[in-house]
Amino acid sequence: MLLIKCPFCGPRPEIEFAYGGQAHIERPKDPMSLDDEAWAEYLYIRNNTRGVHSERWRHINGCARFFNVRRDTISDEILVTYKVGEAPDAVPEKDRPTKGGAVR
Amino acid sequence: MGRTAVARVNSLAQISRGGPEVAEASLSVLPDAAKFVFRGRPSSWPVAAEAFGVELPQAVNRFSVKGGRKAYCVGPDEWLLEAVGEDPGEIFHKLSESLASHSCSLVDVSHRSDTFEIGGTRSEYVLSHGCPLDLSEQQFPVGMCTRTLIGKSPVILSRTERAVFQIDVWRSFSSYVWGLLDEVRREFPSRSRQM
Amino acid sequence: MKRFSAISVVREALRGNSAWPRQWRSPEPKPRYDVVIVGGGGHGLATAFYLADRYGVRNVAVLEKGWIGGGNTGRNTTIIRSNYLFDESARMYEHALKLWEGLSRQLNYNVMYSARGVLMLAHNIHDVQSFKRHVHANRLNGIDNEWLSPQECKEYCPPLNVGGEMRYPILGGALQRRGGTARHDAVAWGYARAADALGVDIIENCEVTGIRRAVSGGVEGLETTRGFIRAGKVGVVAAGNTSVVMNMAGVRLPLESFPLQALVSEPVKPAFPCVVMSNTIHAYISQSDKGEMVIGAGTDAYTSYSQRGALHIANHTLDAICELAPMFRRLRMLRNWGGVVDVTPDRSPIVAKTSVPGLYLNCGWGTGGFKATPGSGDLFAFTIAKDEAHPINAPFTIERFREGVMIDEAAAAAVAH
Amino acid sequence: MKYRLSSGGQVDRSKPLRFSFDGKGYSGFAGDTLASALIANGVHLVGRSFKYHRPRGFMSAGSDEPNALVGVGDDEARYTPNLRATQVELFDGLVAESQNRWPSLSLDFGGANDALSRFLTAGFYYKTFMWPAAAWKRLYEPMIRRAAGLGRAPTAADADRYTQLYSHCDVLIVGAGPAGLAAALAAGRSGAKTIVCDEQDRMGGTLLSEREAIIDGLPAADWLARTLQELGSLSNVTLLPRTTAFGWYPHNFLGLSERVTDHLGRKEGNLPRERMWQVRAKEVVLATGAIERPLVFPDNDRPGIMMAEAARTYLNRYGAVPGSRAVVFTACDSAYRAALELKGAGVHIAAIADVRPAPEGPWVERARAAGIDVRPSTLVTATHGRLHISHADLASEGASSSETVPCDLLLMSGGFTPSVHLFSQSRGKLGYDEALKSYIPQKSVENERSVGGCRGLFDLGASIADGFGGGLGAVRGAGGTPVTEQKIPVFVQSFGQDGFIGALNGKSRRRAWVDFQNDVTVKDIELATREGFRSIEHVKRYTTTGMATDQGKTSNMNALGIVSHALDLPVPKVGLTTFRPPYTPVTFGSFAGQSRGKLFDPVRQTSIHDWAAEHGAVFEDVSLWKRAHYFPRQGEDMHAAVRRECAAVRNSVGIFDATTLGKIEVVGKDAAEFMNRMYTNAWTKLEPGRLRYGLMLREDGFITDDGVVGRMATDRFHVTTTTGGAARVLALMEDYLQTEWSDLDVWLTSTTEQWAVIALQGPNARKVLEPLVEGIDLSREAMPHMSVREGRICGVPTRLFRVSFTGELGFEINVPMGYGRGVWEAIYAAGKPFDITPYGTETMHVLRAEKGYIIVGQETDGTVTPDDVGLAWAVGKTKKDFVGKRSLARPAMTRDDRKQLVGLLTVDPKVVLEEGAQIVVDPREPVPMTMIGHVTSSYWSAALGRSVALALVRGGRARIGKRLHVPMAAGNIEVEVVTPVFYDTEGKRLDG
Ligand SMILES: Cc1cc2nc3c(=O)[nH]c(=O)nc-3n(C[C@H](O)[C@H](O)[C@H](O)COP(=O)(O)OP(=O)(O)OC[C@H]3O[C@@H](n4cnc5c(N)ncnc54)[C@H](O)[C@@H]3O)c2cc1C
Ligand SMILES: NC(=O)c1ccc[n+]([C@@H]2O[C@H](COP(=O)([O-])OP(=O)(O)OC[C@H]3O[C@@H](n4cnc5c(N)ncnc54)[C@H](O)[C@@H]3O)[C@@H](O)[C@H]2O)c1
Ligand SMILES: Cc1cc2nc3c(=O)[nH]c(=O)nc-3n(C[C@H](O)[C@H](O)[C@H](O)COP(=O)(O)O)c2cc1C
Ligand SMILES: [Zn+2]
Repeated sequence: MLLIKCPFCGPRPEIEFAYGGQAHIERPKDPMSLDDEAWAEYLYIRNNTRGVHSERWRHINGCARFFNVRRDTISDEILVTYKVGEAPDAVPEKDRPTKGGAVR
Repeated sequence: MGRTAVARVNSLAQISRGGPEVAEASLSVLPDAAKFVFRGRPSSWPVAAEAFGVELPQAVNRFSVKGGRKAYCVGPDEWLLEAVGEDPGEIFHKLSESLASHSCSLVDVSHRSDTFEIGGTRSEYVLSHGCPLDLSEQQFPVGMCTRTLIGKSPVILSRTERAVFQIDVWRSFSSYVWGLLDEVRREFPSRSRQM
Repeated sequence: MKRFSAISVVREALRGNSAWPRQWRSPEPKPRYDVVIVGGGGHGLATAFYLADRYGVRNVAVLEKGWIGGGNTGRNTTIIRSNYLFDESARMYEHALKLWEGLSRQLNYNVMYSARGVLMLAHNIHDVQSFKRHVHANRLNGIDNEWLSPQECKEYCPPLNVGGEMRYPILGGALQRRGGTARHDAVAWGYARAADALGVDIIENCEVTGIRRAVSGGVEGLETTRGFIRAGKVGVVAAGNTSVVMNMAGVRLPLESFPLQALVSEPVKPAFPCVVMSNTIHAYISQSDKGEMVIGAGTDAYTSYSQRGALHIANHTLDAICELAPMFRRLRMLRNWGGVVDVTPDRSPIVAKTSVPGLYLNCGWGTGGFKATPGSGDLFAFTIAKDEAHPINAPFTIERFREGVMIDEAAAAAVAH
Repeated sequence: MKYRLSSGGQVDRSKPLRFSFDGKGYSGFAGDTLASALIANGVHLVGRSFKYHRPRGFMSAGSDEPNALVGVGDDEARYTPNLRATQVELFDGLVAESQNRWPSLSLDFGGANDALSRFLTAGFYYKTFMWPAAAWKRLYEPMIRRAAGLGRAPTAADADRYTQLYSHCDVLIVGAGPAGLAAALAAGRSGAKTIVCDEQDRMGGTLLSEREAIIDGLPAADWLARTLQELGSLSNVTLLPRTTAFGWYPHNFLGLSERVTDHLGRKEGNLPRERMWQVRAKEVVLATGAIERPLVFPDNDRPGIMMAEAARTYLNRYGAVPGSRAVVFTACDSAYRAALELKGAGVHIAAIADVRPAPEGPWVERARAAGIDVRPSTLVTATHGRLHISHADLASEGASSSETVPCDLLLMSGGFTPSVHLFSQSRGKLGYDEALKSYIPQKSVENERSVGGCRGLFDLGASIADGFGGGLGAVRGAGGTPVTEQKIPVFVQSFGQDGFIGALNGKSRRRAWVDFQNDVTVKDIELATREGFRSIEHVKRYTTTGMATDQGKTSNMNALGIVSHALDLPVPKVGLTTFRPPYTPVTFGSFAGQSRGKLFDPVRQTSIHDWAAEHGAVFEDVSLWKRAHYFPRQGEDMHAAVRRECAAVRNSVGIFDATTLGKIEVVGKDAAEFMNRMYTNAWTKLEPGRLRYGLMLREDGFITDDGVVGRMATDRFHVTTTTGGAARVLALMEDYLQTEWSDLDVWLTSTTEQWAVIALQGPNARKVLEPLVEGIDLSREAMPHMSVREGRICGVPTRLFRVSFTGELGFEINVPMGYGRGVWEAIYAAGKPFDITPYGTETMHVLRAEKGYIIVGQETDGTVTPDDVGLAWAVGKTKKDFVGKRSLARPAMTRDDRKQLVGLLTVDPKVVLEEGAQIVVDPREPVPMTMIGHVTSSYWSAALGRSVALALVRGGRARIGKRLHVPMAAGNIEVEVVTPVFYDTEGKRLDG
């Protein structure tokens, strides 16, 4: 069970969260203007990254907020978590892991 | 019409009756309360606090108390307001008036959940069968509250005293959560309760 | 290839078993092949075999980054059935089931296909409706699938708890008697040996690291950890790693890779006669011919390539198993592992040509592709050899997602595996 | 007692215990294991191997035991197979039996396999059993399966309880040998919250059989006692004996399995049988020690052949003597200690055969000094004895002749394999240590450190120092302040680091066992490599080495050595198989924990549930909810009850508990805009006080939910969802709101459980309700169909919906949940004069089907668009966007041969179609037939006196008026396609 650091509540066990898929896929502002290809891309195409993956989680059994996580999908190590709308770089240095394991 | 209103029934009324008494972890149902979910833009927060008469904690997962009223901060813009033994209608009315010109949401959830308490030297131990959080006093001090899980049920858990926790649980899940904790505390010696 | 037979087994035994040859060679890669298959799982090896056996393409290599069968083929709960709802899937899986029935003899390798029956349990009225819909559709498609009452379920599978004390009582079940299990490893090895005998090069410890494309846009060959290999056509059958491989050709896919766990108990004497699946409470169980209870769990919530999963997933699987068969509470878990399954938005596979000339794709089998192994191999071989889809796999395109033609078995019945 | 010392060890000779094995009575002492007690009774034959049914005895004294597996329990509800006798603690009355033998352990017909062993080599079954084809299913497979398994599964439901808890600590220490205990002292004294677990019944690890060492000035046993006492007195330290750390999961999360009551025998009190601790540790210290390796030599599997350290353990810990005349076969020093200690207990040591050419050092000298015949460069080339070893053949390496030495005990030691299981599960990197012939931990990935024997430190002093240092490091890592470093002086004779892996005497024609339980011999492994199974993973799977219940604890390194030799590859190039949980097998019951029966999943009930139960309702499960399905009266089956209930609603009035519907309060000034975006419908113009049917799509354009929505105020909607969809819909809404449209001023609150919902339906509904309601004018004019009013009913607040899912005049009365039953009873009483009838979900389904209303999940299946089910009217055509809109424009979504909702009337009105039945055009078409649709809902309609059905049919609307066919197993059923509204097509009844 992963230990995920909610930007609002701090480190919490995975079962309190719901996984929300790849992060930073913005819903098109005007979907009707997209052709089928572009719309399918939005709906279905995913990076499915092997390595550092940006993804959304929702602290559904906690503060109920969505936020973003960067996780290495090979080791399951979480590198950083950040709020919706924030850039991961804005995350203070002190919160970054120095070695393996979860962010704490 | 003059008829008396039908009585409110607590979802734990049945299950809490006649169970065993376990000193290490006693379970008891708390009185009904008026409850509201308040959410809104920051400008509305102080207004709500003022109207409700209890400070709204700004730190997520903390609650504040004043008299029989409590405000639990369960999300960055979400509070559960609780007034034990009061009439929800009146409070709702009063708060709505104060908040009328503010961008926010107030919803009466007085009947959504019931609350019970677990107390005793082993309450933390019993709760940790099902609750995945670190319930030690350092990590979960008195004054803390949070939505979390107990087994397969969502709850709002708060610590009111060193060895006392309150569990606010949606009505249809309440007998499950109670039953789970009751099953766990069976490992302690119990006396059957004098009826 | 030295044929396996009762006689050869006795003869070799009397000679101290010293003369058994390698089951497949370990050749150095040739500089060029007509077809290179990426991925030495069951599907990849079967594809190579049928290319050589049925479609006359023999200059074929299978590249496997590790050891053949080491992917999901070697870590699945081996449930085989064909009683799918939609015509497209039913045709596909039935094609495979027919091949399973003769596979041991065709490959001259006993894959231990065991038609012990697959019983899918219904726990609520919605399940009943959905499974009956399957039964009716299957009947008109010529696929066996019958409805059993709770009592009949109990008779067919005595350990089942059909008492009323269950949280979700068993309301009946859909039984496919021809369904069952097979020995997963033997499937990979049997195909490898048979393909090898037809001249296919099986190259292990050879990871594909790049797909080189010609100026024309078509595939030219593969960069690998064992050097560049030129290829007329390339078939990618890399299961959980498909996105990674296809990215090398610049093709992005509607796929996500999730951990899926399985576990076995310590071996016990025969105690569970068939395969039982319960989608409602997430339990999949059968007993292997060595005696372990083979149990499938659910997927973890998040994408991962770590080939492991979380403890709570195992907990939730075993609480369901203990509900179904309360006498198994005292059995013990011997080993618990994970695989990486590639899941499409409609939970159905893609077996198709791609936008890149010469590049073919077979993926998206997710939590349920072992059963399709022979069929998938055959159809994919056809598609590669003829450069066009076989009518059975024709609906399983990538384009269906753009057009909105979903083959959504999961939505229709919440059925996996 | 010949095999029990009169003193010494930790058994309590004042507490004799009776037990039985295979029906024969024996006695042992408190503190014994089943293994030590049997050994003390001179019993060595305890099991049969998996394939060849070879007679087997005890090989080890711990959880690595491959041979001595037994079934324990005389009560079927508490019978456990496959327990290691070496771990079963003795209690009075224990009943154990051997396994995998017939008719008895000493005479086992399965032993015939042994004679056929050359035909039953690795993978033989892949090569045969294929002819004739039919024989596989009828003959071979049943035969193979009968032979499977070791013990037998219990046949009765388990009578015990299991629990599961979460735990959090600064430092988790796995293993309480000297290294682990030293770490515990360091962590405990530093004030860190510490958990120490050990799988054995007592803590101490190797110290429990240590005789000579002086630690911190005390004999080892005294130091151990003092240490345990100190740790026990620290409130920040939790000691968990009988607790196996079985698995390491990501982010320093470990599973521990505590065996709480098995050793107590008879059940007293309510303790769970096992407790699973799920521990999140800031730091983990692994102090799991090392496992002694067997030697692989011809005939190495007879009863009486055991590990040298195991013999020491039996002797020193249990005062049990495993034999009277021993040959010792070793590749390292520690077996000399065993020889000396056994000699001291009166065992004759016939010889020490040492594979090393020139063994030397203090231990060898001590052995020689004690008069033991030490033979360098000497191998055991064969052993003899049918059910127990009687002789061993010893030969100098390379010599052609051997000497046969009588013995009843053969001790072996090939060195030690560090227990790196958990380290490797944590994904730490292992490195091969050539000297130790073992893999040891290199780089940690998680917050972890290995100390002592499990990282190849085999010296007691070094292990203790390492443990203490590791404990301090863990405290630091966990953010605590460690106490100062402390030197714990240790005086003990240390050992060299020699060891051996692989096969000795590989040329012998006799079989030498590698994996004892699975009967994997050197020849099997060699055959596998010859056949091309060269990856160690292939070797494992082809031969099954390492796949038995001990997971290769004693065999994996030897197998590796043999493969390395066969392929002429260095060991590190051969690699290792993957370590997986659990470290030792853990019961299913532990994983399930409390989650059983009623606690398997919450049973959600409405506040009206008990009333329904008291009135005889039959319930159905809908997601987690229990819903009243129908209310049979005496003698009624479901159909009769439903007919009666339907008629009551159509003719007078029925009452239905609709509480389980999901409810969401959508509030804020942008509420209407938000609703516009989430639902297909247009909401802007809906006036407060009005209701509207809402339809929700997924972004892919398929229907996901529906429900009636009330506008309570301009900025407040009362949204309802399907019962099963409540959580999903709220989550979807939150997703869009938080991540796409956070600029909207709108907030969502789940009110599912705030409101009990009582549906009152039928021409008399208004009459029943009127007297109970205050402040609401229920008249047709004041409160038209699809409107909502707030007021009071029976003195409590209500949101009163005028809405109908039956086609009759209807109300849905929302009252705060706690009043649900009270209001229900009041309405029921008021309805008595109208013969008010409670009805369940089945009747609700019939009534709505008569009206052609869809049920999401029944008429839809995740592949259905609004137009498919005739709900195009619910799609706001002028809205620029809503969730799913763009997808509806995709080519396949607009084709006119899509499946569309139609009604079906059987030509024979008495025939009720089966739901799920398939529809064809030509019933004579051979299988596979062309199916053009299926029946989604089908009922007997009491109101119409005939059957009715809804169906999804390809191009269905164009087929209205045509005939189609439903081919059933029992014959074809002809149907007519009609519009999907059967009853009151003009909707007049809605107004009562
Ligand atoms: C726990 C579990 C239980 C399951 N249960 C069932 C079940 O009961 N019934 C069922 O029908 N299905 C089941 N499945 C699904 C089934 O296992 C798979 O669908 C099926 O085995 C896929 O076969 P494959 O040959 O496509 O993939 P794999 O066997 O995974 O083969 C793909 C191969 O590609 C190789 N590869 C990847 N990348 C590269 C590269 N760059 N270069 C070279 N080689 C590469 C991999 O190493 C791997 O060997 C289960 C899966 C899991 C994980
Ligand atoms: N060559 C040799 O003679 C030799 C070899 C190895 C070890 N030793 C001796 O062993 C000692 C090393 O001490 P140590 O403390 O590292 O090892 P140890 O063997 O004394 O203790 C390890 C403990 O870990 C427990 N354990 C192992 N895996 C576990 C798990 N998954 N869950 C719970 N408990 C588990 C075992 O029951 C055991 O009690 C030294 O005294 C050393 O002299 C000697
Ligand atoms: C059907 C099936 C049966 C298995 N039976 C056993 C078994 O009896 N013993 C065992 O140790 N592992 C068994 N395994 C698991 C494998 O040892 C191994 O865990 C799995 O192939 C995944 O590989 P990995 O754990 O090496 O990653 C079985 C696997 C499958 C798919
Ligand atoms: Zn949070």
